[in-house]
Amino acid sequence: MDRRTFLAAAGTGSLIATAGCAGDDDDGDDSLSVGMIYSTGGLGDESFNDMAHQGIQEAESDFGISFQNAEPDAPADMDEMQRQFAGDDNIDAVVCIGFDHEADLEANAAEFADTSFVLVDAVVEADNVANYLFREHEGSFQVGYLAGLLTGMEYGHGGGATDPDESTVGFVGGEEIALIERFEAGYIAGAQHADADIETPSSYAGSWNDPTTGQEIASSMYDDGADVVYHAAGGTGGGVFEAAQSAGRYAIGVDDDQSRSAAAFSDVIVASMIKRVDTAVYESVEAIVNDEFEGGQINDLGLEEDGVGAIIGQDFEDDLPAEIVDELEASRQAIIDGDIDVPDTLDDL
Amino acid sequence: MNRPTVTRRQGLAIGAILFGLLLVGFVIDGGRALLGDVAGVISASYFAAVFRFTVPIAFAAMGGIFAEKTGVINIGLEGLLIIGAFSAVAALWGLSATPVGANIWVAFLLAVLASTLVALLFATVCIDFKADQIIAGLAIWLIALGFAPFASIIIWDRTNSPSVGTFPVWEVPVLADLPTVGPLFSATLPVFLLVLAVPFSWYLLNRTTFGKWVEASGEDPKSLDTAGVDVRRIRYAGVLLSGVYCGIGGAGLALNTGQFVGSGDTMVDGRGWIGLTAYLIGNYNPIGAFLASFLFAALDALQLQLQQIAGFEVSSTLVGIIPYVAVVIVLTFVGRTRMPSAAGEHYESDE
Amino acid sequence: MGESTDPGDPERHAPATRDVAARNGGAPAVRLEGVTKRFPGVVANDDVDFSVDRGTIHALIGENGAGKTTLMNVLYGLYEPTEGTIRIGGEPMSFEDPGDAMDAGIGMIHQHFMLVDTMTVAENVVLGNEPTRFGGLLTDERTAVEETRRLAERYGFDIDPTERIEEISVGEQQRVEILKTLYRGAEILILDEPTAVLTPQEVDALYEILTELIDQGKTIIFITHKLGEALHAADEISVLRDGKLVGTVPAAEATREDLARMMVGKDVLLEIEKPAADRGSTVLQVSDMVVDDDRGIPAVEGVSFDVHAGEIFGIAGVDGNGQSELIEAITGLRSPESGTVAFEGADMTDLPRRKRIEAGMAYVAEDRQKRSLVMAYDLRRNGVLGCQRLPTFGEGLWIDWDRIDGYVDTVIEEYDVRPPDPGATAHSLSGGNQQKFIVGREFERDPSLVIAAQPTRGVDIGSIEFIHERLLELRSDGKATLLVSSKLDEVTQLSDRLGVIHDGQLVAVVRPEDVTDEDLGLLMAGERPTGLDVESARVRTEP
Amino acid sequence: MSAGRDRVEATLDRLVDASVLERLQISLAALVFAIIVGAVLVFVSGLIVDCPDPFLSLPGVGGACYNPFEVYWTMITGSFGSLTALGRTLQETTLLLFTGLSVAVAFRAGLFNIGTQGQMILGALGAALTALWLGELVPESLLGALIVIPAGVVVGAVIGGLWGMLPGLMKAYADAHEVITTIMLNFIAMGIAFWLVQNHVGNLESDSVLTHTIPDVAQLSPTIGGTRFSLWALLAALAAAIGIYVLYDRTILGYELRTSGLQEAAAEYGGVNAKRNIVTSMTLSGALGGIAGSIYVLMVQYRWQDGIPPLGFDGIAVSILAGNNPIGVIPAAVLFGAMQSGSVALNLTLGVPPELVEVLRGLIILFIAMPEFFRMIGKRYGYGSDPLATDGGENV
Repeated sequence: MDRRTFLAAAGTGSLIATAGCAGDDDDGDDSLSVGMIYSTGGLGDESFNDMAHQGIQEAESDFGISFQNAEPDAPADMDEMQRQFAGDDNIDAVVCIGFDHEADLEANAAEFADTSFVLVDAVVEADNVANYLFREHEGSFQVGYLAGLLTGMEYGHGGGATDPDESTVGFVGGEEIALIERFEAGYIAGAQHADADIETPSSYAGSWNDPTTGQEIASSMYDDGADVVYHAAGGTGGGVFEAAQSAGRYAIGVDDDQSRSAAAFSDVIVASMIKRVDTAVYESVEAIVNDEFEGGQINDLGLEEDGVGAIIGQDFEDDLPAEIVDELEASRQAIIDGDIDVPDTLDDL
Repeated sequence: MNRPTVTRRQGLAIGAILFGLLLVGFVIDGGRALLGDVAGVISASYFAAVFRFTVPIAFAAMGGIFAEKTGVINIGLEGLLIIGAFSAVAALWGLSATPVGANIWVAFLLAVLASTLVALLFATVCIDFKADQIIAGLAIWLIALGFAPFASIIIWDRTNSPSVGTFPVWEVPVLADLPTVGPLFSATLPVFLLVLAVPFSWYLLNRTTFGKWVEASGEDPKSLDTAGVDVRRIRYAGVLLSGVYCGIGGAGLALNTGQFVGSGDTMVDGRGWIGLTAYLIGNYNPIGAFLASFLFAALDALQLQLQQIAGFEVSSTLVGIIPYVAVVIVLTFVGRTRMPSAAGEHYESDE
Repeated sequence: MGESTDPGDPERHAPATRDVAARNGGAPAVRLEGVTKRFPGVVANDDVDFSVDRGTIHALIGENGAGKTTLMNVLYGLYEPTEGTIRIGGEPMSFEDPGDAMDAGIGMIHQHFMLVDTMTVAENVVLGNEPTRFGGLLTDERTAVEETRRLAERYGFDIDPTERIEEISVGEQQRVEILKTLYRGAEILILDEPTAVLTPQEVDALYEILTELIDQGKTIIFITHKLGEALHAADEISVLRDGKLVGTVPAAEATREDLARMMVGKDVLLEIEKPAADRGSTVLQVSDMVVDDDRGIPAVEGVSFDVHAGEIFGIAGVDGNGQSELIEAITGLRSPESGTVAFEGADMTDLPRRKRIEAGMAYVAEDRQKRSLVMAYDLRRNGVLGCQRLPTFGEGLWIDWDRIDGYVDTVIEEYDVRPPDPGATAHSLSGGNQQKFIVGREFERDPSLVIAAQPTRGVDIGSIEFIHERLLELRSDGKATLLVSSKLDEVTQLSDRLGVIHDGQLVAVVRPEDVTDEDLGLLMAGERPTGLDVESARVRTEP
Repeated sequence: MSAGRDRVEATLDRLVDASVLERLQISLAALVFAIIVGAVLVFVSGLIVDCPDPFLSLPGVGGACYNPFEVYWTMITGSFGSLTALGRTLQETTLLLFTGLSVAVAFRAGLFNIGTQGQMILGALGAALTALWLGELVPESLLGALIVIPAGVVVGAVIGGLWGMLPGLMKAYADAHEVITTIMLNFIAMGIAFWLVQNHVGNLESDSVLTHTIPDVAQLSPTIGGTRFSLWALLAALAAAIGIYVLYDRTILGYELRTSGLQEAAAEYGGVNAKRNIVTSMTLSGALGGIAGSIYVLMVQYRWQDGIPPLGFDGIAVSILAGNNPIGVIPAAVLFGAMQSGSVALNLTLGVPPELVEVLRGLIILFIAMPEFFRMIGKRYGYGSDPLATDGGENV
């Protein structure tokens, strides 16, 4: 559903308007009402925030709940949005998407002890906060392993082909922060799992919204023989796909199935490291609806919980050699079983 | 009156040395053998990438030169680049629904036109309505910075556009097949335009009548006026040229990647401001401005490449501020670049 | 009130010897008939008739605001006349813009040169009419240089077409301006106050050029308010007053007194009557001053003199011989390399500017728009410039605008300053009003020493007279005055003692009545006149 | 009665002389024009987007989804319609007062400080680190707050002041144009702060680039519940506005500062050390920017975190709208504060992108920059003088 259509249809008053204005369909309705606060990338990022939005929309249709959205311009707005929703009698639960919420939520969770909070991507230890973390390194390991396997073989399908002479896979990050380094570490570990001597150049664009730089980094990696480049760089990643297409090589998407959300590049997006923010949001709402909400809980979602994982691109689902698919399943199982220990920092590699 | 004591060439040379020193200062990490790594990175395809990085910066810089040389300081270069980038993608996206189809050349022209129209607005405001040029330029930047994401949301329902297609890569026959240097000769339109625009701009400014008029308009408009040349028209021409150049730069940036990203500072991400620094360091000379732009782009690309060498620690944040530090140092210590005397001043003919 | 003729060449050329009629092929080169130019609320030119014969020099004189420049701008096509006809060579003309006037063979050399400093002589000469190659694609620089050189040679100008304007002297710049009009085929040249910025030597050179030009058949009209100049250089003189033509007289038959009366409308005291000096104690003593200019090159090299209460000590010299640096060192705007400045017996060489103001040193600076006034300020804020820390105008941290208003009102009234409106900025005042205001502000503060640098430069004749009277009043009141001027007549008439500065040195200190203008001219040029008993500065400081 | 009215009128005449009136008219006209252009933009945008029930159907064109009147009304109610809305508006106003004053202080001295943003970012970092360090040392009491909060503000002011002093020094002693240097120093300040926090002084545990949260004792407690607005900060900002007005219009130092920035040579002639004063003006301007950053940390964010809003650039808009008059900065800051706070409601209620406010802000600046435009329109009112923005506000 189109965002504005949704907003118009839901007819929710504004964050501010609810405090002063009437005209809300929530009144007299005792269904659950959720306040959603996104991270600063905002809706339309084709990944993280949109995933969360998707989750709450599914919950809306499945459980008949209602929700309101708030998109902060800067981390500075988050505190106020949390307080607004928490202080609003019509809102029963507040879902905070993104690690930037952590610091503010620490104070607000204590102050609004009666409100249930859900925090995605960070941890606040409080009785009324349910935390959802993702073991991105595990999912990244999987796509790294896939990349490693691909570069080691001769493969051609869709808009690309590998260079059998080279054994290189690349990584492009947005800003160089600990979270993204987790992606990088898992990815490199996965690639090395396929071939210990594999080359794994990685580079950070220094920005989430600079596709030009993303493109240049990826291009240079492809020039140097990389067969696959994985990005965890938000809008910068668009340039990685572009580079893959013009180089005739492969790319790996992040957060959601980018072979669908960035369908123009589906012929080169061999897979995506999916991070099921939608599931997290959906399940947290489900728990609240069923009165099973457990504050203080840290839901650490990895491969085992299907919180993260490698999802094959839509053009490649039917084409990837079966042995690769089997290898991936095997490594997944090995990680779940603890046979493979996936590092979550570069130092642990 | 204080005359600049440093000539253009000296200024450039000092600037170049400065960058070299800064580069080494920032990049050396624990005394490792830097040179070998740098040499390993530098190749024809590295320079090809640098050229692509240079496109928006150098076009903005040359546009800025034309405007300021006629006496109108155009501080809104960043805004014009944003308009160029956004319009190119929006036009290409919109064209696909028209009988024209998704023709990238038409979209490119439309983007240049859009940027030129905004420059026309700026020119009118500055020349006919005698606005303070600095303030009006800031306004152009702020308007573009707000308008592009605003319109993106209106059109695509999000600040980032979908992918719309990119320029085809053209290869110079024969040369592109050469071994080592081949990659330099296969590029997209904006790069070729850049290679043409630098000498063209230099010639236009230094060897043509129009160039003399541009110089006179910025140095001493009254002389030009009394010589029977309409200062107003020359200034309009200068500002419109800055619009055209920024349009090429912005559209080149966006259509090389095939999408517009409007979040944050937009995908232009300060390149217009670096263009401003480039022409100051290049002392209003298109070739100097190009070299400075190229240097900044080379530094940025080098930084990205060095990161890929395992174990190499470079703070992209610190490398990113080098152009700004450089311009501050150049302005402060190397001797002022000589601004056109009448830049920033309104000119009113006696008639 | 008038200007001296050129000191080095008192013998002006005799117009009667010029065969005007021979060159005059019937119709006059320029003829204005009933030209009237009105601006909203002002009649700048009122029914002006006059004509200029071909091959002659015609001077247009009048006070500032008499309408001289407006009239010439009408002739040059910058303004369209409200009424009247312009005839060039007998043909009625109607000029839409200067381009039309240029096409009709009229060229104008403005008082402020219209030259682009960063461009070369040749580039400036051809600006707007560049010779081109390849169908206009490129400027043909070689042709431009050659054409300029050819023109310069033809008219005997010593000028290098490839030099940049910023590197050549003011006199040379003026020649470039003349070349510009000649390049455009001008037959009639209008010069607006051509000698205002020139040294005496450059003035001489200009006269030679003008003579050469009319010899080659050109016609020249020049605007001036210097009577001597008009008498010396022109064949005929037209006088404007309040926009009206008062009359046209042949230069040979005119006298200074007549012209002054025509200009001002009443008798004017051309000779300043100066009572005998009543000298008091030494107020300012300057010893062995050495001052560097901005480039660090010594501009003043060991100058010593003193100024007493009740006297005017003048310093004469061609601009750029160290006057500015000397004055700035005395007033505290520049630190000297060596030497001392003593004020009323106390050494003040190292005192900051503010202390000198507080001690009673008033200063009328040479460049009033840069130094003495803040152009964006109104008169009230300008009225306190330099006095802001004086206890008269404030207490502690605070400024007392009421008291300042009172002071400014006094200055405006006493010194006949006429701002267009009470809140007007300094920008909107005429040069004369600006200078009267500055003089008033500085003099009303009851200083014990006044330093006046070029106090009447760019000021209309009425204001000049006024300022001179004020300077003499100060002298009668027993104040010490240091007067620096490049106008020879001004320093000779006002000063009690006169120092001549050349190349950073005070080459002589004389009593003006003891020397002729010619001798002064030689001294200013660094020559030692024969037969003149010039003693060294140090000796002559005591009478 | 009548005598009293005469007196009021006389006072008004003195306070609001003709040019102030003109300035006011230009500001209001610019506002009106920006609102009209904004309305057109909104209306046209509403034609492009799809919505289920447009408020207006145009035959042949389609449905108009955005009603400009509703948009503006939403912005008004969103900024003043409730106590919390008011709180948010005043919070923005307080910050914009400081950044607006920062720009105005420089402007009035003939200097164009575009570097308030950078001065603010570094000032904010200084205040955050001071609060973190001192907050541990002082008792958790009013006394503690009275030590740590002023200390944070002072450190922010000093750091911002030093950062502002740099372009002042470059202008005074190296003749480097302050517009260029301050723009460059913004980028440098952002880079340095980001790098410091990310690698050295920040919360290195966190995935965000931020410092630790400052202790309660260092936080300016909210005056309106549910908001982060402290009346004390607003009062301090108002006091600063009045103080700067008095400084420039009543004191010798103020006169000398202005003169130095406007015309260096004339200031030297007037016995003023112009170079030192240029540095002083820029330092003062930077200090106000630094204070804005401190208040932002102590009152709003409670830590330094990457992504500080562009309050410094908004300050330019505020100052320009105010005609660089320190008193005029007050209503201008209220207006921009309300616009910012109203933009949130705009997005939530109507789905209009909040970037609209940025466009409006740019339009206001653009229109204010061209008084000639309005003079041409209003020629019959006999407008005369030419108030340039950088004339030090002499016409104000």
